[in-house]
Amino acid sequence: MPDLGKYADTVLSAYAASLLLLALLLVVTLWRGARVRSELKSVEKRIRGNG
Amino acid sequence: MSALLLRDLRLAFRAGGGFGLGLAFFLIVTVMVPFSVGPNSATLAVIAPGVLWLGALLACLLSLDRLLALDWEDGSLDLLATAPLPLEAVLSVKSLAHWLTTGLPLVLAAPVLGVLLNLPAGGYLWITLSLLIGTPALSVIGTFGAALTVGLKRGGLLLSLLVMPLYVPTLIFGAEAARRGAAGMAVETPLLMLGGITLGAIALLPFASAAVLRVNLR
Amino acid sequence: MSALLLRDLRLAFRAGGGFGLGLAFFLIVTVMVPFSVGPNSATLAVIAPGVLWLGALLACLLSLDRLLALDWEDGSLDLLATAPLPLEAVLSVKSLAHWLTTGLPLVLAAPVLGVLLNLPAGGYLWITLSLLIGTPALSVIGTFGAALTVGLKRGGLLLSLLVMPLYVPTLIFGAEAARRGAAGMAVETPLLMLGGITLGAIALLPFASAAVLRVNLR
Amino acid sequence: MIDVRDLSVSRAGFPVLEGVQFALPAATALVLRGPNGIGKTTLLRTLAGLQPPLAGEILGDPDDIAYAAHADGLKLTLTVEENLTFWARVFGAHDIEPAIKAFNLAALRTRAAGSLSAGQKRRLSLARLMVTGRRLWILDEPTVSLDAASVQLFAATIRAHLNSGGAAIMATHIDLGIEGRVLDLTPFKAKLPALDADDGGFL
Amino acid sequence: MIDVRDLSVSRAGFPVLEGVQFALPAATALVLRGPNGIGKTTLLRTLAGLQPPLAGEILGDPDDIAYAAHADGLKLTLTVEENLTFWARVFGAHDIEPAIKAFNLAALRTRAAGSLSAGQKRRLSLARLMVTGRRLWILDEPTVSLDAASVQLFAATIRAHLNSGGAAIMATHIDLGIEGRVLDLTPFKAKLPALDADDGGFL
Amino acid sequence: MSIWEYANPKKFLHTSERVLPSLWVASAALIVGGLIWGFFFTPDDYRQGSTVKIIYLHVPAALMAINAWFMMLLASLIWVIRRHHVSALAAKAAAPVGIIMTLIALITGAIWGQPMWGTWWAWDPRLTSFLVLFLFYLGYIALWEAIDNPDTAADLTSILCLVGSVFAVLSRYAVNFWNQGLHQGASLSLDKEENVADVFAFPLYTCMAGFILFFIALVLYRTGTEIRARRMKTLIARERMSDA
Ligand code: HEM
Ligand SMILES: Nc1ncnc2c1ncn2[C@@H]1O[C@H](COP(=O)(O)OP(=O)(O)OP(=O)(O)O)[C@@H](O)[C@H]1O
Ligand SMILES: Nc1ncnc2c1ncn2[C@@H]1O[C@H](COP(=O)(O)OP(=O)(O)OP(=O)(O)O)[C@@H](O)[C@H]1O
Ligand SMILES: [Mg+2]
Ligand SMILES: [Mg+2]
Repeated sequence: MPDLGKYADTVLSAYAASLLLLALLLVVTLWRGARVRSELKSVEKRIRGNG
Repeated sequence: MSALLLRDLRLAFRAGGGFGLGLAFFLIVTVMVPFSVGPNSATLAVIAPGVLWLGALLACLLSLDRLLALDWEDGSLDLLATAPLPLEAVLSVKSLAHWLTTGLPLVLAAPVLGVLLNLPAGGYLWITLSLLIGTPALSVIGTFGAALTVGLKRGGLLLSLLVMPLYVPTLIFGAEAARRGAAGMAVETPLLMLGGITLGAIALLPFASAAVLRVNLR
Repeated sequence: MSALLLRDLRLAFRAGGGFGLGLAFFLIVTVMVPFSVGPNSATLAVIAPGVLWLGALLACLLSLDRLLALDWEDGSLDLLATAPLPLEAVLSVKSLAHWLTTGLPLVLAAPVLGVLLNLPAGGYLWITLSLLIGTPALSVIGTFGAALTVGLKRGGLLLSLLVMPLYVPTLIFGAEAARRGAAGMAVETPLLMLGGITLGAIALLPFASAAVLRVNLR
Repeated sequence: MIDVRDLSVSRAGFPVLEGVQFALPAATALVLRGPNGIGKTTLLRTLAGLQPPLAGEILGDPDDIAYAAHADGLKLTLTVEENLTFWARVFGAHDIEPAIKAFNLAALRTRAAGSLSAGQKRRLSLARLMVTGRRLWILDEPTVSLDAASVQLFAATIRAHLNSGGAAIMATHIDLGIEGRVLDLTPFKAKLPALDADDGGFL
Repeated sequence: MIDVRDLSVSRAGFPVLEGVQFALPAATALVLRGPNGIGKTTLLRTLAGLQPPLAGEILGDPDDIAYAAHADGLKLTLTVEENLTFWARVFGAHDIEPAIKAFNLAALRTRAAGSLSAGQKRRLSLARLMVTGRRLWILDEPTVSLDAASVQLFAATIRAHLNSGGAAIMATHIDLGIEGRVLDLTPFKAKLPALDADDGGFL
Repeated sequence: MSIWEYANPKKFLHTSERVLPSLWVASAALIVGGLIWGFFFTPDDYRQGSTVKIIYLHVPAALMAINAWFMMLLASLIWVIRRHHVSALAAKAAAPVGIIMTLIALITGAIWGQPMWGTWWAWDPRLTSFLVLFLFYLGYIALWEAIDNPDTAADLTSILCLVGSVFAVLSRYAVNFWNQGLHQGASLSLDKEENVADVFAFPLYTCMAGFILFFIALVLYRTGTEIRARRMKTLIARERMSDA
């Protein structure tokens, strides 16, 4: 850990906030992607099953 | 009763996020203030509590016209009036739904927007508290205004015109509390008055609203 | 064409005074400002030009949703679209009618309301002039927003959200001109920019408005 | 079920119909007829309790009435099922399945009401009556926009409702194939009031 | 007057009708029939030029069409006369008297449209067609809410319009007593598109 | 073999699925590497102290906030002119990424401003125009959400994007005219003397490259999701059609 001096709070909170937002974006993206993918699969199956 | 609350909340969420939109308007008014009065941060700090209150009030005001008018237009209001619920209760529930979807988000957003206006550090608590106490009154009074104007073709502006004077006492005490808080002065008196207005409005206004709505329906 | 203009003006006058209501809203916002920021007259004088511009802008914004939505709801817009008038012209006429019934009264009222806010003596001419030059842009831009949201159930607040950022340049130059005028500084540059925005918007935006309206009608 | 005595109704403060009189026992239907503008809508709104009568009395339990107007009262962003469920809960009933079945809405149940055609919307708004659990139905031009098959569905529903002891009053211009009394409102058209009637009004 | 070739129309991006084909010479009427939701409204809007066709062509002069929808297009705060005059001026015609006469509106001419009953409003919105001066009338359920006498007025107007060389296409569920070709849309119902159409679309 | 082949949803899905894994890995490596490099192995600035380390997040986020809008503008134009559904969906997919990038730039900037300028927020032109950009994103996303019919939504949002871009540029000029700023100028331009020192610049470049790749990966992935959602919607509508 480098010595951040008196600005430690500033720097760390900036990093924390940014990384949190990036992670959130990634998680939401992947989560919605997976959900849509599986829903589509079940819909396709239902429809093809029906003929 | 809970069916009605649920339906109103669901409609608010579904209609392209009726929820976020009051908030967005609040944000926009706050942002526009510096564009119009200039970027000087000392001036902004002085007017910040007032601007936040005025912005919340306007956001509330603008969402009033969807409170009853939509139900009126598609005939639901006629049907609700003949349903086995007292009209007073229907209107109270609608006020509650309005506060949950409009007032509450404004309360939560106010401190964040305070940053944009250089709100003095002591002011954040009091702006939030005064809005929390005051916004329910705005919803209940607004419901009364909406019930008054519901029959009129696009009563939007007329609604604002009628409701604005009714909002004056709430605004005065609310903004006064926030300003005193920001300046580090005592806030008990205006906060107490504000609470009194809110309680009184919640207890009594639904009867008046139901009465005018009955007139408008006939 | 003139039939449409006449009809819109007549409707504005008849619908419980669509005419007076924008004005009334402007008045009320102006009156509410001292309630919310406190009665100190030095502060008020500083923010007066900005408040007048912001009030005019909000009054304009609030009247936008009656610009097209009424015609949409009762089916007139479908009929107008199949009538022998180009849609661009229809929308330009509607912008003009909106300006005549909303923008122009605001321009005329602004100096009067300036008195309430202790506007410095040099400011009256410039607030009027800047509003006169700027409000047509507000109407034209607003028509675009109204055309964008016309199909949506009660797009009222969404309309505000979309239009507000588009109003930013007009507001900045307009309020800047008014503020400089009130402070006795040179106002040519912002006024010229304001004029440029207005002319550009009048010349080009009706095409975009007609395009989105066609999409919404289909 | 409802007993109407010497009823006068008014619209915008002006008498429209005068001396309307009828009694409707359970298990019967009454069809109101009359040319456009005679006052059918006004009469039905008065019966439903939405506006006070000008004169005369309406005997009957206002809490036993379900009203369906020209307008549909549908929330366009809610689905067919959500719309029905809401009204079912408001009226304290819980099962929407019979209504869905009766109006052939099963295929549309997850569709937003806004995406339905004019006739499909109408079917949904008629289905609403069945979940109210009310016994007296007051219907203003119920079959507008319905095709022949749906009119049959509607007639069957009305018949079932009457058989289970309900009653219905409807205004219509077309023949619904429902057996019931027909009341032509033309003779009840309000006469012009005398110019100097000394009743505290302005005539 | 209008010649429709292999027309497909869509609603909300989905095909509703396919392969509709007809030609309508002057002085004839075409009545569209079909159950609720088959796509009558969608077809009429497409013919009127309000939405683009999905496939096929419509030959004819779009500037010769007057369209009347489910909604009335009336301004409720304007009087009957003002409403008509406005549309007359928009369409470049000037005399509204024949329209007033044909739909028996003389007694109502200074009344605000908002104070009319459902059927009276409908009469006014039909009268609008006469002041357009257009030759092809496209009508979506024109007789909703009309009483028998008004339906007669309407039929007479249509006949006069046809005799003077006009044409009309209308969707309706009831019998209007107008002689003209009837086109049942049921056979044109769009087939399900193939599941894996490789057309850059999403199926 | 033209680029428009990828306008076919299937082809697009197929190709994007092939390139995505390497994109994820590369972007993660660059961002993590650049941040570690910047955070642990660069010295403090003589004036700004350790706060200079915020630059490795702030500047790439600001860069992407603007470039995401450009990408949306381009995709909107392609939709308006050639009507390829994939490009409309790509614009839709990019907007939330853009707004998050804007938010990161705003938040890191605000946090940075506290020690440097003594205030969280000032109405500096650069900051202000970012706030306006944020509003544009908000309106754009809200409009997408508010419309059911996907083609209508694509048409309306793309015209909004075109008109909005013009007004965004106008706002930029207006804001510049309105207030002189506190914010430093663009110091990465090649010919300026005040370029940031190389020690800061190299990890910064690494992070910027990482953010660009991350943006591309996110947009590709999200566009795929939108395509599937769109297909699902169509399939469900088709199913309804068959039994209505
Ligand atoms: C809160 C809002 C802020 C926003 C929206 C913002 C926005 C931006 C943008 C858009 C850039 C990219 C400029 C370019 O590359 O041309 C940038 C760069 C930069 N910002 Fe900020 N900024 C903010 C606050 C701050 C603060 C408070 C500081 C520090 C005191 C700061 C320091 C920097 C630095 C050092 C750069 C790199 C400039 C360069 O050399 O390119 N920013 N900022
Ligand atoms: N505001 C008003 N002022 C004057 N007369 C009015 C007003 N509103 C309605 N009327 C008149 O009251 C009468 C009754 O209208 P009502 O809507 O009850 O008729 P209706 O029998 O339902 O007709 P329809 O079959 O056309 O629906 C009509 O002649 C109408 O013109
Ligand atoms: N947004 C939508 N999404 C999916 N389907 C839709 C949507 N809007 C309409 N439809 C369907 O398109 C079909 C055609 O509707 P249209 O209004 O043209 O029917 P119509 O023949 O006029 O019926 P009616 O006689 O009831 O007026 C209907 O089955 C309707 O459910
Ligand atoms: Mg009626
Ligand atoms: Mg139809």
